[in-house]
Amino acid sequence: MIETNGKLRHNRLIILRSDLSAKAVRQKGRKLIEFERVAHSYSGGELFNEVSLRLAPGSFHFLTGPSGSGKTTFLKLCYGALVPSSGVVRIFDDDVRQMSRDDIALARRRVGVVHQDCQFLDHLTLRENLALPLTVSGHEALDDDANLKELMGWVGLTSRADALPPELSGGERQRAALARALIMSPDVILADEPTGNVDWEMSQRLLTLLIELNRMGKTIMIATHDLGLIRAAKNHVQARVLRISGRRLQLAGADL
Amino acid sequence: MIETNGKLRHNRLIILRSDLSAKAVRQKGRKLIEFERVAHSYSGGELFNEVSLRLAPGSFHFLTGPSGSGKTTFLKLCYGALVPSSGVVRIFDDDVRQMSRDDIALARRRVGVVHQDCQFLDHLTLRENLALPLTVSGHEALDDDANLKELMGWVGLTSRADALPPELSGGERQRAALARALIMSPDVILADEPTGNVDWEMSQRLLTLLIELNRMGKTIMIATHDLGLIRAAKNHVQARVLRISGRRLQLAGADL
Amino acid sequence: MSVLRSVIDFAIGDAQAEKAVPPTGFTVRLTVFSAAAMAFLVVFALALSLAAGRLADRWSDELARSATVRISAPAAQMAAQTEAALNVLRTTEGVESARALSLEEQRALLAPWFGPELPLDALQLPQMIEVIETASGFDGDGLRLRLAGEVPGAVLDNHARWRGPLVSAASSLRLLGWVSIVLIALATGAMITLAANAALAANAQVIAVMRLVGARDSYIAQAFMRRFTLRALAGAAGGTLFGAFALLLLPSASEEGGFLTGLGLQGAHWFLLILIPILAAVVAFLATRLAAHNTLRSLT
Amino acid sequence: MSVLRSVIDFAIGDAQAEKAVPPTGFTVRLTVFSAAAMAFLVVFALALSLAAGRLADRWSDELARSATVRISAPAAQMAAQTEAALNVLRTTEGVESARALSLEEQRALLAPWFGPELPLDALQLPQMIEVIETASGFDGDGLRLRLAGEVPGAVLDNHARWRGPLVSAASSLRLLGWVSIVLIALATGAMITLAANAALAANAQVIAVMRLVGARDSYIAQAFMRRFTLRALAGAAGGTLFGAFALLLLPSASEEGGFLTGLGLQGAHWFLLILIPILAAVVAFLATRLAAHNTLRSLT
Ligand SMILES: Nc1ncnc2c1ncn2[C@@H]1O[C@H](COP(=O)(O)OP(=O)(O)OP(=O)(O)O)[C@@H](O)[C@H]1O
Ligand SMILES: Nc1ncnc2c1ncn2[C@@H]1O[C@H](COP(=O)(O)OP(=O)(O)OP(=O)(O)O)[C@@H](O)[C@H]1O
Ligand SMILES: [Mg+2]
Ligand SMILES: [Mg+2]
Repeated sequence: MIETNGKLRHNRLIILRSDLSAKAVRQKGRKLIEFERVAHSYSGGELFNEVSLRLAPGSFHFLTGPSGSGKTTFLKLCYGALVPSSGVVRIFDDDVRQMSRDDIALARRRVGVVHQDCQFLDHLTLRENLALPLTVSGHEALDDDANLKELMGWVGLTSRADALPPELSGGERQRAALARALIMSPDVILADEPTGNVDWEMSQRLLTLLIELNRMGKTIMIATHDLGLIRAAKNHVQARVLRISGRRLQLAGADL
Repeated sequence: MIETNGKLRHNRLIILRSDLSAKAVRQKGRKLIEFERVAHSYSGGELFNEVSLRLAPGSFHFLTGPSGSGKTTFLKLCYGALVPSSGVVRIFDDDVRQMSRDDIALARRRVGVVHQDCQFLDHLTLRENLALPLTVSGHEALDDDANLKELMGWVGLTSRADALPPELSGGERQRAALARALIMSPDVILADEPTGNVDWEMSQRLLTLLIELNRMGKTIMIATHDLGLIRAAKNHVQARVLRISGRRLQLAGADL
Repeated sequence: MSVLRSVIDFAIGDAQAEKAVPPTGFTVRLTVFSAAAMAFLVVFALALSLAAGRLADRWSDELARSATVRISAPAAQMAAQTEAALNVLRTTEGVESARALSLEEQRALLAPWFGPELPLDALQLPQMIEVIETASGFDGDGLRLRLAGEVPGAVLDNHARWRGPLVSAASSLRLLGWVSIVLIALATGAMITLAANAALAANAQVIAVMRLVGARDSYIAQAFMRRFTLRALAGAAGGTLFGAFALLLLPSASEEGGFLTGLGLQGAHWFLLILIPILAAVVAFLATRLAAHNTLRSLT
Repeated sequence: MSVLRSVIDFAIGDAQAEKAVPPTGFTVRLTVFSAAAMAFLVVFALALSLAAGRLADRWSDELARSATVRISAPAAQMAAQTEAALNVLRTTEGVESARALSLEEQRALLAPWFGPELPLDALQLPQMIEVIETASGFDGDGLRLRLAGEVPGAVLDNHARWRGPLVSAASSLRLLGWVSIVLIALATGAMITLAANAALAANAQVIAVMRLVGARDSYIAQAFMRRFTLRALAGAAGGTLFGAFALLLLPSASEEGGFLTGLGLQGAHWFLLILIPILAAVVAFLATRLAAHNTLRSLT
């Protein structure tokens, strides 16, 4: 199912660029994302509290919990879309509270996010949408073209490259969102329910891609309710499973 | 997990109103939705062809197929959001091609649809959104209030009744979309991936609700890639599983 | 009657339907604001037109349409030549009436120059004939030629003609006023159409959800139309009131006092102002209707 | 220099960034249209103001500021009374100059009434004094009283005063023109602000996606600002051209021909028109900037 040639070529390209960002990480110290006694509540009430966590470089995390327990909220705290109600969140060693809007924009170029509701620019083609992170950060489009093509092949969207997002199926949108999150070869990948709308085979394929990236040193966190996916991953990678339950973030036992 | 009292009360209410629509169905003959040698293609190419199918009242169908095979397209044909490229689709005995826009609007009041990308009116509360089908068809809100409350309890959204849709989590939106599709007690329920974003327990709960409705005579079609869900349903209801593969609609074997 | 009935129904509206449209949209505010601004400008353009119209009428009636023929002749021929000149004038196209002035009238005319004690009897005064033109006026050069041929002592002086340009100026000012009103009305219509289209485009999701749950086109369109029509009505009413208030602050218009000093409205003209918001509402209604039905037709 | 540089950079723009904003929006068309309509109206208001201004200047200079004093006295006292009247006038506030008319000038004044052959020598003609007022004018009643006291035979006739209202009319017309221009400019600014806000509200998803993939605020704002500024510039330029063309179709403005017939622009005033699109672009730039930064601040 997975062509080894393609995989290698893809990896090489990603490594090429990730050298740069890896250096940046080293200069900044070894911390990527750090929670310190974090609590968050919306107007409705507190979702969780006393959450302390450090995402070490190269780690692989799953985040589970019932619907409405706060998985998406947790991820939003990770990429600065929310500021915690109390406690401290640090992204690349900077306290989110102290970061300017531009700082957050720059940090996001090193964090690939797959939103639960995948949104795109509906007037641009899929290809242009996938290249958007590059465009926005001022990269030359040309030199990333091979990378883009390969990524599209991986997520099975090559034939839809010129379609507009409203013409995509639900699963296609989800795969496109994952591809867009990966195109900048970010240090951290946060994916919110990235396989909710794809069939089992495709979800295995996407998982393999994420595991490959993790092997290359990327830090990965996936919020999902799909226990089958977690079980499948555990066969290939040392993944920690976090569970939000009873307003606490807990490490899930070996029962998964 | 499922309170029998609540269920009964809910059923009674639903039956009360469905008497009327059941009569309408009888007058119109016993056909709900009928495909006759239907083919559909977007600009990209043909998705399926030679599809003939008759949804008998009280039947329970699953629709599967890989991502991008045309499940959503098939459902859209069922509720008149698309006109087939060739062949005939009849909704309540009317050829979709011959139906006026108002005819289609009226037909939709008898078809409950759960969209894959659940959209709401973002400026209305969840409660108002769930009552929207009633409002739009000129029902008095008051007399449906008990029904609405019960439905919200079933999908676990009672505490979020006054939230605005953008404040809901992904799973909450999906459950809300299902509740909105059921509020009019429609003859036919078409659900596109209704459990993609909810945990296993909640998906069982939603399935139970749909099975209950089916037992009361509702016709149900669920597009999903979640084979676990299909297997679970088969224990409780006589469901036919349709699969789109190789541009054909096939009846899946007992291998599920 | 039934039109009135449906207008009232429309104004009362379906509170439920209107709730479906998000309450604060910049496009709605834009509609209120442009209706108000445009109504304000229309009030001024209207006042300008009406004042210019009054001015043109008065000038052309009272002043521009008079000329003089002066007859200098030996005393013996005076009566005959006066009669001949009057004959010529009566048969001239563009002359409404001609009348020889009496001695007293001539004395009054000369008073500013010589005082009232002028010894007229001692003087050989020329005879003056007052000529009133028709609206179209006469051909001065042609008349001069005819008089020269038939009444040797007659001199035509259409000195009052200098006001002609003033009258045409006032007329063109009035025209400018009306042209501005038409332009502003067109611009308002176009703006409300565009604003309604923008609102509908921005609310594509609202419309899609409404269609999905079985709302008819007319129900959806109604919600938008009502919103925009009422907002345009309110905006234009506000703008008109504001404009009327501003007019009141200007020096008031009176029949005797000056020509254009009073830009204000007079009497019944104030009621014209009521038409402004009504027209704005009608324009908004039609514009939104068009926009809504166009947008809806593109959705399934 | 660096301002110019950044204006040029802005105009060239970042093609990539602008692509992020959906190409056809009704809000953008709305901006083009309102800029054009407003520019068109401004051209007319400007022409009206300038023409009214010219008119007011000419009338007040040439006509309104003159009056006459007539002295009727026995021949022996004539010179003394004339001298006395001139003395009074010279010491009157509001009188710029006073001058006794010569015999020839009086004859010319009377020609319309008596013909050029008037036997002036045979007549005991009154002496006329021409009085030129200052801009503020004199107090007619006060002057009359003083003259009655010191020069028994003098009669003041400020008949030319009737033009006063005309001058003030022209002035208020000019004021009206400028007020309209300011109003239109404000309305345009508000409309573009609202249109930009509507565009940003309609593109909330675009902005959210851009933020998500790491675009800076300035990058996003720039795309919108450029779009709106250039569209306002284009719209206003079109409207101005159209308005200028319409002005050319009106009877032309000439110094000698009539008072207000020529509503057109004269000479250097045509260059004022270039300012209209530039101002529109500046307004659009600032309005969009404000709107964009407000919208962005509400997003994470
Ligand atoms: N902006 C908001 N304002 C108020 N409440 C919110 C807001 N966003 C989310 N919530 C509420 O917070 C709770 C957690 O939301 P969140 O999206 O983090 O859940 P989740 O774990 O991702 O759930 P799901 O699996 O259904 O996606 C939910 O009950 C949700 O309704
Ligand atoms: N409006 C459209 N124009 C062109 N192509 C479209 C359009 N809508 C869908 N498609 C294409 O048709 C194919 C089938 O789409 P559809 O949404 O029916 O798939 P699906 O079976 O629901 O997939 P999924 O499980 O991913 O939701 C996809 O490849 C999609 O890209
Ligand atoms: Mg979530
Ligand atoms: Mg689908």
